[in-house]
Order: sequence, then structure tokens, then C-alpha cells
Amino acid sequence: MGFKVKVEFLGGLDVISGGVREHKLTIPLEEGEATVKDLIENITKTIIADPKDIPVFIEDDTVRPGILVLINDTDWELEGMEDYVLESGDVFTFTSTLHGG
Amino acid sequence: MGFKVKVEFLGGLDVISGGVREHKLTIPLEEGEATVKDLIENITKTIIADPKDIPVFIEDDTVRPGILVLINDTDWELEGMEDYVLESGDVFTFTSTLHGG
Amino acid sequence: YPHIDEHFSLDEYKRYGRQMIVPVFGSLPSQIKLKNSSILVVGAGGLGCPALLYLSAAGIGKIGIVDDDTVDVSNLHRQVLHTTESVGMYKCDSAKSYIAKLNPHVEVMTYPIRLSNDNAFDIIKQYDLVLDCTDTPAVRYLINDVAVLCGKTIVSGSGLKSDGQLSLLNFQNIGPCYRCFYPKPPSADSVTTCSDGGVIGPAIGLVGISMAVETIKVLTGYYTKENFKPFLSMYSGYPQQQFRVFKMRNRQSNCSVCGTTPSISKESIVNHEIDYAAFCGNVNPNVL
Amino acid sequence: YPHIDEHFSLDEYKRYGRQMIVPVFGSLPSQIKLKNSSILVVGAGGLGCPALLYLSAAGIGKIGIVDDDTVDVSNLHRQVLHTTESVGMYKCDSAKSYIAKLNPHVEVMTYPIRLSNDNAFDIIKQYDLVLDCTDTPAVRYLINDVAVLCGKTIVSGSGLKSDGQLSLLNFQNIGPCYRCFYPKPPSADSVTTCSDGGVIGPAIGLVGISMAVETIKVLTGYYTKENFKPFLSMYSGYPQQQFRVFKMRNRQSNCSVCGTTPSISKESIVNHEIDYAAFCGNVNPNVL
Ligand SMILES: [Zn+2]
Ligand SMILES: [Zn+2]
Repeated sequence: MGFKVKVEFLGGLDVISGGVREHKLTIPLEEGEATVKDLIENITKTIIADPKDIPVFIEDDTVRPGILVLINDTDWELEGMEDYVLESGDVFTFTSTLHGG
Repeated sequence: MGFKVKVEFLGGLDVISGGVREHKLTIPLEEGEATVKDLIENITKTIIADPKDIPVFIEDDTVRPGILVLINDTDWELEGMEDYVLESGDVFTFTSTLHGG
Repeated sequence: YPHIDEHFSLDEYKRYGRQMIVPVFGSLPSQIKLKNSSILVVGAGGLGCPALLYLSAAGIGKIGIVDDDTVDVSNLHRQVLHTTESVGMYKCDSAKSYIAKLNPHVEVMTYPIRLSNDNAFDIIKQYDLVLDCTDTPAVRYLINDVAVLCGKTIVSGSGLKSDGQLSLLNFQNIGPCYRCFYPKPPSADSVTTCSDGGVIGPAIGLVGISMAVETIKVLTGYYTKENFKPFLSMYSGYPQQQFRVFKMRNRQSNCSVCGTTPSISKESIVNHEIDYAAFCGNVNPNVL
Repeated sequence: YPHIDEHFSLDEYKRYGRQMIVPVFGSLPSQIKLKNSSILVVGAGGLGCPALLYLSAAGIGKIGIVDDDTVDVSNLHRQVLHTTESVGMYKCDSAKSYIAKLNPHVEVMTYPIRLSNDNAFDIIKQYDLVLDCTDTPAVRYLINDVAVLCGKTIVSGSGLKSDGQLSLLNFQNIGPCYRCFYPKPPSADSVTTCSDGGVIGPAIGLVGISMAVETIKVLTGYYTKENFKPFLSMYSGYPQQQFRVFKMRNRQSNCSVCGTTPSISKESIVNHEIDYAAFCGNVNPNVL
């Protein structure tokens, strides 16, 4: 049981995971059973090093405004957002929106 | 029988395929039987639009000096070069070396 | 520079020859399109400097520059269009004086003011395309709303530290806008400017140059309503430089400015019913 | 500019402050490393101009510029460090005069000559790192061989039309060199220069800026013998801008200059036993 996906933090968001940009994550569910909602919960439990950093990632029970979520390089909005069903080998990219110029 | 791979021409090398950069190619062999040598032969037969362009791609029976070959974004030299055995879904990138500045 | 035909002088033919022979550029018709185009660059800082350098060099006919900031020595590691002797000058004036030397065929208008609800429509409506080279969310939302309401495409860039982002917004009034991507503003405490967070000069420079490439593609008609696909590109300077393209959502029908029943109108902006500073929280509103 | 400590003046602290606070840059020790570094930029053209702008702005201590070409109006769409009034000047002198205005803390040496078997060792040995911003294979092989024999890392860029390539060669004498990648030269008829094939200004500019980022990484010690992995990056300006990283071969033991039994030596170059023009065929050897 369980399968692997890749999680990336770009745009400075790797601050929530001790500066590590890429993670291999094992999802402790059967393939076909886990959604992005489970993934996010899993990330807050296993990747975010310091609980104080959770509000940098989560707001009102979902990913904070200003963070883009990409599923295999595609906007999660096109893939069903939190209801997308994870497949083994999927790449999930979370990136802060940058404002500087 | 047969399986699919992706072939890309970058750095201006798409001139040999009528300006088309990306190709889905069906290899008419069983997976496990075809090598890059077969792929190159297949490309000269099916993708290169004009036989006059073959010398732009092939010299002395192999890929011309100055063309880099990447297998799944890795230098073919690290993958066995012409003896690499093709797998379904592989991406083969051929790029001209650029000299301008 | 006397014209040798209805379009150009000999100097211009020599100057633009090397780009006109690139097949994908589109030859003389594309050069004429650039000459007949006008663009507004908001922010003459880390993004605006390289964008201005390469777009004026490429032969855009008219360039407006909005920036109310003056050159500081701490800008010079990345804002390479300004020099030590221009410290204290308005950035838009410093930029104009270099562009005049680089390419005398470009007309430059300067606006040493801060873009606001009161002046944004009057300025933006005069240009074909807007480059958002600014530094804070409040100004980004303002530029977006006014450009959408004026029907202008936005080339949007941003960056911080060693990373950057690039997108085309409201492309020909069919592409998604900034609010389609970001309907809710970020909380003010999560926003970092280049002054506060720092930035590697050539990293932000790379994003500014990539904005120039996109601007040329839009103005020469490389992108069309038929082939345009919404995207956001992400540049990372470390550990290895890469520039990745993400496929993005289409225009959102429930968008508050470009959607089917928008709540934001020219009137609501001009009458200050939309308060960008309050909407985004109070971030240091310097346009760098 | 009186020093306020053993390293810098107040002006320099202000000037470099925004890059020093970027964590990955490496703070004051990295700024000191840049100040104590010397680099040689061969070619002050489409690649060299943006690299020179951003590297001088970043505070490299000493920059040498080799280019025997003079500024032509057809260069100005992409070689944005030169201006209309510098047409006819040596490119290296034009570059030096702008850098003096941008950052007076940088020492600039100019070499208005063509790099050759006779002068390459004397020039290259004086610098810590070489940026290959040249335009023809013959010069690229010459720079490679001399840099390998002098133990210098090369930041190598190239481009044409709307594409570009970037690599680090002979990294700290352990990484692969140009001949490891290209043991056989391309046939002369397959080589196109920017003058012949054309180039989009900001596309070649983007590659030049990316060379500046790599140079900063090398000089500040971001790459080490332990973490360095051979790569070649490919920039495409169309259809959508992307910058992809390819994983490349290691140093080749049979390489004729960096291998275990090299056939190319300082003597064979200085004595003209290696004839680069003949090796590569006769391409127009202008260093653009
Ligand atoms: Zn919208
Ligand atoms: Zn070698």
C-alpha cells in the first residue's frame, strides 16, 4: 500500500520545508483513493518542519491566496483543484507569487 | 506491435522537418528490440521531408558532429549512445550546436 | 535621418537588419508593426531597465515610462540603465536620456508620477500594450483592472531574490487577467519587495529581458487569438537556471473585472470605490 | 570613496546591499570574493554586452574585455551597451566607458585585438575565469584549449536567431571541456554567425545575462567540486520561452586537451602546430 509522488516548492516557498525544494512523498493510501486534499494534509504533517510555518501554506483550510498550485506543470484549476485524484509519479508544484520588480 | 516515442529538434534543426519541432514517432518494432540506431534510421525515412537534408543530420553513418543528442534530457553519451534500447514514452532531443554571440 | 521609403530611413534598415532576417520574427512587416506600436512601461527598475534597453533597441515607435522614484546607488547593481551620475534623477528621465543615445528613432514619454486611480486611465489608454514592471500587489491590481477596462494586453513580470515569473495577461481581451489567477490578494505580511528581500541583479534582469521577448511576440502578431494559450513561466536562478512554462487557467467567467458580470468598472475605480491599498493591505507602495 | 573597513567604501556597501541580503548569494564573504575576482570577457557583442553590464554592476573587481571589432549601427539592436555615438569606436573601449559610469569601483582592461595562438596565453592567464561570448567555432576551440591549459573555468554562451545555449566548461579543472562535448568540429558550411543568420536582440541578451548569473555562482563558490554536475542549458525564445537543463557527460579521458594523454599542449599552440582556422574550416572569423 502507498505510492509515491513528487512535491516541489518554488519561488521561495521552500522556507516552509527547511530550504529543501524537492520532496519524494509516499502517500499512505491506495492509488485512486487519495486527492489533493489528502496531499495537502500530508504535506502539513510530514514536510512542513515547523508548525509555525503552516499558516504560510494554509489559510481557511486550503492553500493560501498567492500560492499557485500546479499538477504536472498545469494549473490545478484545470485539473479539479482539491478533488484531483493523485496518480503515482505525479509532480505537484507549489510556488509563491512574486511581486518584486 | 510498435510503440511511441517523442522526437524534438531544437536550435534550428527543425529545418530538416519542415519547421516542425516536435514529433510523435511510432517505432515499428517490439519494445526492447529497437535501439537509437534504429531510431535514427527511422527519422531519416519518416521525418526528414527532403532527402537533400539528410546530410544535415547524418555524416559517416551517424549523427553529424555539432549535433547534440539527448535521451530524456540526458546526453546520449551517458546512456549508451546508438546502443541505447528505446522505451515507450522516451524523449529524444536533437539540437544543433550554436556558435553565434 | 531622411526616409528612403514610406517606412524607414537607411539608418533604421541597417539597425534592424539582423532581427528582420530571423524567420520567426516576420521580416519587414513585423518591423513596421514595431515602429507603429506604442508601449507603456510601468516601473523603470530591475525589470524595466532591461526591458526598456532591448525594446527601444528593437525599434518600438513610442515608449512611455511611468516611475515616480529617483535613482539611488542601491539600485545600480540591477538597474543598469541608470549610472552613478544619474543618482538623484527621476528614473524615467534617466532612462529617457540613455534611450535617446541608444536609438534616436524611438519617441519616449516620461511620467514621473505614481500610477493611481486618478491618472491610470488617461495614461494607459494612450498605449497599445502595458509592461507591468512594478513592485507591489496594489499597483499590479490597478494596472490589471485599468488595462482590462481599456482593452490592453499586459506583459507581466516579477521577481525576488533569484527567482522570477512571467505571464501575458488579458491577451487581446480573451486571455485571463491578474484577477483570474489571483482573485484574492495575498495577505500584506506575505509580500516582500526587492528592497526588503534582496535580489540578484542578473536574475531580475533575465526576467525583464524575457518580457521584452514576449512584447516583441505580441506586437509582431506571433501570438494570435487562435494559437494563444494562457501560461505562467517560472524562472529559477539556483540551483541551476531554468525557465519552466506552466499551462494556466483560461479567463474566468466569475472574474470581478474581466468576467461576464464584472463588479469593477471605470467609474468604480475613478470614484475611488476600489481602494487598492486597502484591498491589498498596506505594503510599502514604492514602485521599484 | 574612502574605505570604511578593510574591504569596501560606504558607497560599495550601499551599492551591493540588495544582493548581499539574498541568502543564496552568500552575504559579505561572497561580495568580497567578487571584489577580489578577475574575469575575461571575450567578445563585447550580443552576449558580452549584457554580461558586462550585470557583472560590472555586481562588483567584480577586475574585468578584461577582448574585442577587435568596432561598433556598427547594425549591432545596436542587441549590443545595448554601445550607443549611436559610439559607432566606429572599438567595442571594448565603448564598453569600458559605460562601465566607468555604471560602477567606478571596477577596474577595466581592454584588448582591441583578435585572440590568437600568439596572445591567448598571456591574456587568459591573468584572469580567474573566462566568459566565451564569441561568434565562431575556431575562437571557441582556442579559448577552450588555452583556458584548460591555464586551469581556468569557462562560462560559455552562444546563440542564434531566437535560441541559445549555456554551459560551464573545465569547471575547476574537473568538469568537461568544449572538446569533451565536441571532439570533432562542425563542418564549416553548417556554421552560421549572428550577422549571417540574424538574431533577436533580447533572445541573445537573455543568454548573456544567464552567463552573468553562472559567473556569480562560480566566483562566490556556490558550485563546488563536490556538487558540480556537467550541464548544458538550452534557451528557446519561441514558441514559448523556456530554458531547459540537460545533464551532460563528464570529462572524457580521451579528450585531446583535458584527457589523460593530451595531444594539445601550450607549445603546440604557441608554435602554431594547432591551426584553429584550418581545423574548423574557414568561417568568417569576426568576433561579434
Ligand atoms: Zn480576469
Ligand atoms: Zn576535454
